[in-house]
Amino acid sequence: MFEEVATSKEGEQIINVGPQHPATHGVLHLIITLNGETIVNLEPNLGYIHRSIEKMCESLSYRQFIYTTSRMDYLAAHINNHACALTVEKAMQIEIPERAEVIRILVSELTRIASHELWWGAMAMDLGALSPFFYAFREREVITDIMEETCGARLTMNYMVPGGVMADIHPNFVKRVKDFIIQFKSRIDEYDQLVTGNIIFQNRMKNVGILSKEDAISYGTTGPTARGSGVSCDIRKIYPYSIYGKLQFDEVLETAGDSFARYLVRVKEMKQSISIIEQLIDNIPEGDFQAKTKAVLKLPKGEFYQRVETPRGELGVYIVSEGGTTPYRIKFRSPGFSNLSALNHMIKGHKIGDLVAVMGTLDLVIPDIDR
Amino acid sequence: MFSIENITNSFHNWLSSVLSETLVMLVEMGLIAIAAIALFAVLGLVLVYMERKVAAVIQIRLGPNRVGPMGIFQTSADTLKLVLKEGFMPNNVDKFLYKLAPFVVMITAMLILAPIPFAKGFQIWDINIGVFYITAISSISVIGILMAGWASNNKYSLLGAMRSGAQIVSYELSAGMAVLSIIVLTGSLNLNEIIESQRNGWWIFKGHIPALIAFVIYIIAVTAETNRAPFDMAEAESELTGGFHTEYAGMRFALFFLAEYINIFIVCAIGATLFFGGWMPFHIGNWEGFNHVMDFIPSFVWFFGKTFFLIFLIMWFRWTFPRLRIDQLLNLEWKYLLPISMFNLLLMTVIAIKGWHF
Amino acid sequence: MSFLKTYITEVYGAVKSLLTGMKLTGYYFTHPKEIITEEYPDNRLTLKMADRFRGEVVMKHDDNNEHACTGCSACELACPNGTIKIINKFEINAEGKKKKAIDAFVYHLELCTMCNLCIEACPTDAIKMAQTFEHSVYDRRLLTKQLNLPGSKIREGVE
Amino acid sequence: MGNEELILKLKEVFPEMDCVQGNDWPELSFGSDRLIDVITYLKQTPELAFDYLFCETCVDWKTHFNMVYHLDSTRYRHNVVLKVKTDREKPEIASLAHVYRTAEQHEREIFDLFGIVFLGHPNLKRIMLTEEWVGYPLRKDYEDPINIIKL
Amino acid sequence: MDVKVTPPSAPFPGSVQEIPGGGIVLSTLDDVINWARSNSLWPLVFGTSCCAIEMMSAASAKYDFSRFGFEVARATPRQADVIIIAGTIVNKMAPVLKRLFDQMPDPKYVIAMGACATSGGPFFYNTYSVVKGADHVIPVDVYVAGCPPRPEALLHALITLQEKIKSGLTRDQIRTQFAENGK
Repeated sequence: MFEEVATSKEGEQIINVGPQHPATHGVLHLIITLNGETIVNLEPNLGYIHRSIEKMCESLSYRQFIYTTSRMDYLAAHINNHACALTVEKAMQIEIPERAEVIRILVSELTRIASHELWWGAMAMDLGALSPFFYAFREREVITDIMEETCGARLTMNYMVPGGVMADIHPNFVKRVKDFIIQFKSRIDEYDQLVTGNIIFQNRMKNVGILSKEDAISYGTTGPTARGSGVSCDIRKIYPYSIYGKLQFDEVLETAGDSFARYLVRVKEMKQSISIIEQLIDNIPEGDFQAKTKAVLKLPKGEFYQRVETPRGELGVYIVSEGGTTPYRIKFRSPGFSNLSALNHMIKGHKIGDLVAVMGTLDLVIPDIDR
Repeated sequence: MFSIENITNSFHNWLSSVLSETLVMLVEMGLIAIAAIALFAVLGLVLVYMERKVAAVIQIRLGPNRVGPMGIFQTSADTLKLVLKEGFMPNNVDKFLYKLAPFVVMITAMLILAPIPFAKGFQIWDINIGVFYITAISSISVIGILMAGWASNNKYSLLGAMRSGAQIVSYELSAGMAVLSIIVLTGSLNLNEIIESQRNGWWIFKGHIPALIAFVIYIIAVTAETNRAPFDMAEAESELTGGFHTEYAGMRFALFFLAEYINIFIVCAIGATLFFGGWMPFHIGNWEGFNHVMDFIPSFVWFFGKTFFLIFLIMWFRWTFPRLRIDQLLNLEWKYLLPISMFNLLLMTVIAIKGWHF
Repeated sequence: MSFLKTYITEVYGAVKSLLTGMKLTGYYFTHPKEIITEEYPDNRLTLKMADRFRGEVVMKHDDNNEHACTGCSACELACPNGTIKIINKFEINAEGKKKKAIDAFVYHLELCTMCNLCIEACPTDAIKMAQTFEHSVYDRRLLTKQLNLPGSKIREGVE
Repeated sequence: MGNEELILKLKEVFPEMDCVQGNDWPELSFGSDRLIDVITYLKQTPELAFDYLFCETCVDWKTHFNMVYHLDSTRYRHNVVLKVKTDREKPEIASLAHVYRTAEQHEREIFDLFGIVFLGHPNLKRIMLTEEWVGYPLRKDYEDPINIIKL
Repeated sequence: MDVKVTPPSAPFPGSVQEIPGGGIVLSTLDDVINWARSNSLWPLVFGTSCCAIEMMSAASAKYDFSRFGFEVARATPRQADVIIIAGTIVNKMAPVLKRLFDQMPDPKYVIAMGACATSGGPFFYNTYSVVKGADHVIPVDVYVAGCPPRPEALLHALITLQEKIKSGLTRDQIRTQFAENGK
């Protein structure tokens, strides 16, 4: 039995983390070279949930392909759908009613909060504290209930369609969102008490997985991962889409570049999302929720690219159209894919216990990486 | 006043009247063995159930409630299922050590049970070096964990076992120091004498702040020694899947699981004995009336009450704190706990010599 | 001495942060009214799904066992992953004309993603989303359903 | 730099290349042999400073492959799209893994799904599919009668 | 299928026999074993995609599957009793799933949660890498439809699995039985 311990060099051993492992949040496979408990090298092995969405979308119409993207980054289904709808609208030059725009932003920001909630709970769980997970899900359930009432599903809503949204908001929507805001604001302090201020937690996060600004850009990281390193990359701010240009909110930036900075960015982003919702919730304009569109959508010949900001970073949808009813080639530039490539650089020289802290703050969603 | 001592004594007298001396001893040994195993089983079931309920209430949910009233048979069902699971041994394990490991852990836990006074005059083995015996025996359980980790032929298990080794070796020091500071006060290693010395008040109150510090250090150190969160390096589910017991299934896993909870019970029982007076009721100095009222509560209620309070404390830690990293864990011991407990021991010695305690 | 001072403040800060966390969990432990568990199989009678919740596709039938499906297969075309298969037959009606009608509206629940595109596409409003969600079965063939009831026919006047 | 300015600048530096305004951004088309020249220029010229490769992909046009690079400048916030034509029979192109480290993983994915060989890539092997997989599934002529059920 | 709404405290199997001075519970050993197994299903931490989030929701405070004793989620297959296949299984993952299943000691159960695990679901047509139903890889006891099924639906599936274990029938037996009864 003893010679089976695979060694690459004297004193080094290789362990496989995943595809089934609680810290990988899905089916990521990491091949880690260890020296004692110190990580010497890490190589991600993807594809355990590669579902060939890009190939599949080539045979789906422009109305149909949107639903597959909900399954890509399922924690931000609305925002993925938004990206696709925006690309189709940009190509067809559809003007969408203002009410639809506002509803889209409202549900997108709620999704962002829900996604960050889940990340917060799951990351605390990875670090060994189990109770925050349950507190995070309590708030998240309120959002899923709101979503269910308006969009008809809890997770993969398929609510946004080219030209607007599928249905008008539910009559209870405004009231429930307002209740949620009040509840959430009192809970966010609990988060700080339980996790942010905790000395064990801070020691686990600080000076772990440092990513410098130059590396963050070179590795193509986006979202909170890059903003923790001081790279301004919030698409909502720098290339505003939809009605984000008219809204007041701050881009959260931290400069330390370690796990704790990424943690703080996400927690502060939740507060920014709340402020966006507060700006809009009382000012939902009257009107249609969907523009009149043809039953069969045909995109003009050309290439279209749309960048949006998901909770994990920049999602790009690249559609090459030959003028037919289905895309000729479709590419999703997913945020997790690039963020993951920085993991090896960030984790080298750290202990295996730090792996969960770094991966936790990268907030990987594996189907989003593999597509 | 109700006392178990009377029952055991009269039972012993009755046995002696019908049987010869050797037979009496054999019969009593057999009975104690059965009682100890029964206690183990019951404690395991109760503690696991308690853990799940405590976790549930802290996590704003209900916890097991569908198997039996309030779910009290949940752990029985789990145990029965684990017993009936397929006996399973992976290929390429070191078969002898793999099979032996859970028993080493279990027997260690059983051995420590011997000198613990559960109630007034109710003790398996009244040994005059009780505390020393416990600290000596409790170090053996790490060998079982190392065995399990090594024999499993799994890198996760090995890492977990190595972590556990480093952890227990270092935390034993500060746990020992904390125990020593009480020994310094009592001047005896005999657990019964330690309890007796707390007749006019428990050490945690009589020993001023140093006793409190010793207690905090003790609780932290034993949490680490029993591999409980936030020091559950050896299992560290999100890092090492299952740690040293990754490859164990069914009954062998159940033994590890059970031993973990028995160990918690034991360290808490010792903590209760040293700092909270074991079965000794709550006495305040010379308040005869008050002390007399307290004596009406049976001694085993006091003992189990205190022990379960400490167990709850350890569970409370588990469901609040994140896990430490292995180097931070050792840092905490060598940079903080050990210096503080050494200084604390010094202070305690001064108090003991000067007789400043109550 | 500054070393000792930082050492002590460090220890103090650490202990305080830990106690803050324990206070919060202690609060929840001592306040069982914060428990938010809904006991699913026991609250089955009172459990009501949101109106728009998409559980499965059903076909609306009225009291005369008549539905509004013309068999135009708009839903079949709208479905992104072939969940719906419509098998048509031709009936001779009272005036002796051949008329298209559905023979079987086959619905693969095991494939369905509840995306609502078929409901949007239906011109006669014949199908709708039901709020049922208890779809557990021992055999996956049971999930393939025929939505039009046996003996049902198209309602008069629906074209 | 605005899009018009950028187009003028690029036309001036690379007169032999086709530079047009796309739907959002300027698009520069050229052959695979010039890739490193263009990238080096775009990244190292201080007034362009295209330091961020945010999307790298490939399109199979049946007669040839088009590698598509989307570049962004985190300093000036201008973008450019590079379209690099590659031979279909012998798809080879220089790797950008040493210029933009994000390219390493993107190029592995493109190698896996399109079969384009990146010269100078440090670790070019399949990433999404298993090593035994035959063929490159995102090519338009890919056939897999076992796995693909056509609707 | 329809399940009985069982009272919160699931009764111990067997019947109470009235004898003078009280009653005794009589039950067969098989019933007791099945009772223990059905009430102590420890799931493997295994989620591949969207359904895993709903599985986490089912574990969360609002739905709380610990009420049934399922909360002891084990990260290692050696100690798990049931795999909840929460998400798509692709060709690369299939051997891993098979291996995980083989590593579990008997008796072991499988729940295919959601459309992907049941049949490939949204990825049934035009994909080159998705397994069209997890039952092509390992035997499945209970299928839950939905994309993803809500947490209640997962609880329903677990109760359905409990019913199956209590009946003591094998996968084939219970399928033929239900085919005969038409439901």
